[in-house]
Amino acid sequence: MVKRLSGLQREVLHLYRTSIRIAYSKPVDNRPRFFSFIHEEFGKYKDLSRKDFTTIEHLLRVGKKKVEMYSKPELKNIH
Amino acid sequence: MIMMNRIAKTSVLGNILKRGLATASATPRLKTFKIYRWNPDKPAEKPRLQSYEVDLNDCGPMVLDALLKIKNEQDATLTLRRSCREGICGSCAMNIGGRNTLACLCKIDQDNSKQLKIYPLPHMYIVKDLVPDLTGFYQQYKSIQPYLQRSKYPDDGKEVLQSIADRKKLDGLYECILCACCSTSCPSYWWNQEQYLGPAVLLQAYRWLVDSRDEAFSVRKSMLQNSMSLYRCHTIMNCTRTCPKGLNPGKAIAEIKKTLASN
Amino acid sequence: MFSKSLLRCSLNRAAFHSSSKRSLTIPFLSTLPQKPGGVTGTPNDAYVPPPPDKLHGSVHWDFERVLAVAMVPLVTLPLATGGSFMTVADSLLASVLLGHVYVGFQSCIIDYIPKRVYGKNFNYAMYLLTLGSLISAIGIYKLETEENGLVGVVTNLWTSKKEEEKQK
Amino acid sequence: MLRSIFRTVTPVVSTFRTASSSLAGRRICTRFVTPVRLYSSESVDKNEITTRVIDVIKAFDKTAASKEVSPQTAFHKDLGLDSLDTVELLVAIEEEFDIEIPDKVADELKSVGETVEYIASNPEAH
Repeated sequence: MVKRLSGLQREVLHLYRTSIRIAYSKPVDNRPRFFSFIHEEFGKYKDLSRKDFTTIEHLLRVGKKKVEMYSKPELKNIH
Repeated sequence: MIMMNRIAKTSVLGNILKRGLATASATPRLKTFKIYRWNPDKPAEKPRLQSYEVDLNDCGPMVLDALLKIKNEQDATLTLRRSCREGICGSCAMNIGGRNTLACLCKIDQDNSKQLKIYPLPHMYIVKDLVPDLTGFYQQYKSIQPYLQRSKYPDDGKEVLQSIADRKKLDGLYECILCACCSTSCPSYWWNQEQYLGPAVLLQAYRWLVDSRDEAFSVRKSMLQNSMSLYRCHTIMNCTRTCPKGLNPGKAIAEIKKTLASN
Repeated sequence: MFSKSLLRCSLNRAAFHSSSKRSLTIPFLSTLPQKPGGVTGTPNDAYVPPPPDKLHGSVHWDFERVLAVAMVPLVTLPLATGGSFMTVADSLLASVLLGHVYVGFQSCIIDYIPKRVYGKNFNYAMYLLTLGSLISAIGIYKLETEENGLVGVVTNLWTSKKEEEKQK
Repeated sequence: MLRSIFRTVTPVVSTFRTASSSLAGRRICTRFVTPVRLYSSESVDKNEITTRVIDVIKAFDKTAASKEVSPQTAFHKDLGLDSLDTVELLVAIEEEFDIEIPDKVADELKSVGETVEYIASNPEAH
């Protein structure tokens, strides 16, 4: 049952973890918005093939840049 | 006199008519352009080459004209950078027919039996279609401090003077428009673009190094003193060969190496 | 050559373009995580070059050139004299050639197994190169003291081939 | 939405639980008065950790609330969480105990018991 995660999968999980942590760093009232935004963003590509490395890598790159942007403390809410 | 005038008029009119008819009746010369397409909004779709047919009779002479014609008339989603359309802004740098050049300075090969392939600058991350991400390139340009540095400026508040001979040294350097054609054609830059500065930026580094008005040369020299920034140049000379402005970055890099070697 | 290499690259383009550097790295060597998109920050953040180090900068380059220039007379002399060559000059040729090859391989390693991407593997490659060079140095010593030198070996190869042909 | 409400409620709930689970009365009093963060030096009791972890899990959107959660419960097998949900749940637990579980450890945590075990071994948890 215990499947070893591939490097890329671990990177995706890491990205998800950092984004959730960033959501927790925002004001309590606005957190649900951040959560649903994260769920939506990751949910978009749920059906992506595990072997589609180039796309996953691209999405990771874009994701990291977005995380960088959303992690700024001045950013308190999204709609 | 009147007769003469009339004859001249009719012949001119006839000429215009004839030419107009000729262009209208001539068979369209359709040339196929194969253009690299990739849409970041649909990342699961792989990049592809899309074919467009353009009538050369009804199109300007340069590749940029054809690209804009395609964008205007056939496919508005085609994305490219362009600004001045006369080779001075460096926005429309792309890989046309296997050569990095400016689309606005590259003539279309009038042989319409051949296809023309257009790609973005090689080995760069792509933003969309023909638009590469040049962030790293600009960061490197900033790192060489491309501005005049000196402790004293003339008391009269006018320009810093230099001799004609000193000014001559800047010819072939100051014309660079930073289009990134040379850097992205350099194999060394392909492998190590995070650390190797690349021909365009090194040409600029040399431009400030030889400027007689600049006083920061020791700082400028010492920041190139490592194995990555400058010495990844192996005089492959793709840079000089591809430069759309006819400059010689390869020579500038060699000159930097000479100045560094002799101190 | 240039247009060819570019053409080849453009043919491969579809395969690697939106992929990261991973498809361009050596498959069996482990790599370090890279910056997303090759850069961090905006175009207004200047790139920070490595600290100045003359030994790896201009001094290294001078050394390369000196070795390369020294090769010219050392190679032309035995060619001109037709094989008879002093031991001193011969050992000089062998060691300068070794240095030249060492510097060349070093450049290849910095280019293709950069520390930025491969981390430890870069060091291992350098150790391997140094080890190989040391073994070669011992080989050169033996060649010069016990046999008739580098030029001698080359002349032997040359003549023995000719003899074989004659025998045929 | 529901979750965030739950989250604000949990500290109170957990303090009541500890009260019922026969802990020193004095400690509970201080807990009511002072914010939770203050006594980081004391290591937290394992039973208490378990109850608090289970509370977080119950508050989590995607778990079937009706299901019984015990230390033996596995995130994937029993709760039907996928890998992303597990990550989210672990971050929620991190928030609850004010710690940061390193990636390597977090990827290996598969059940409630293992998580409690890790938190108990972490001196910074409170």
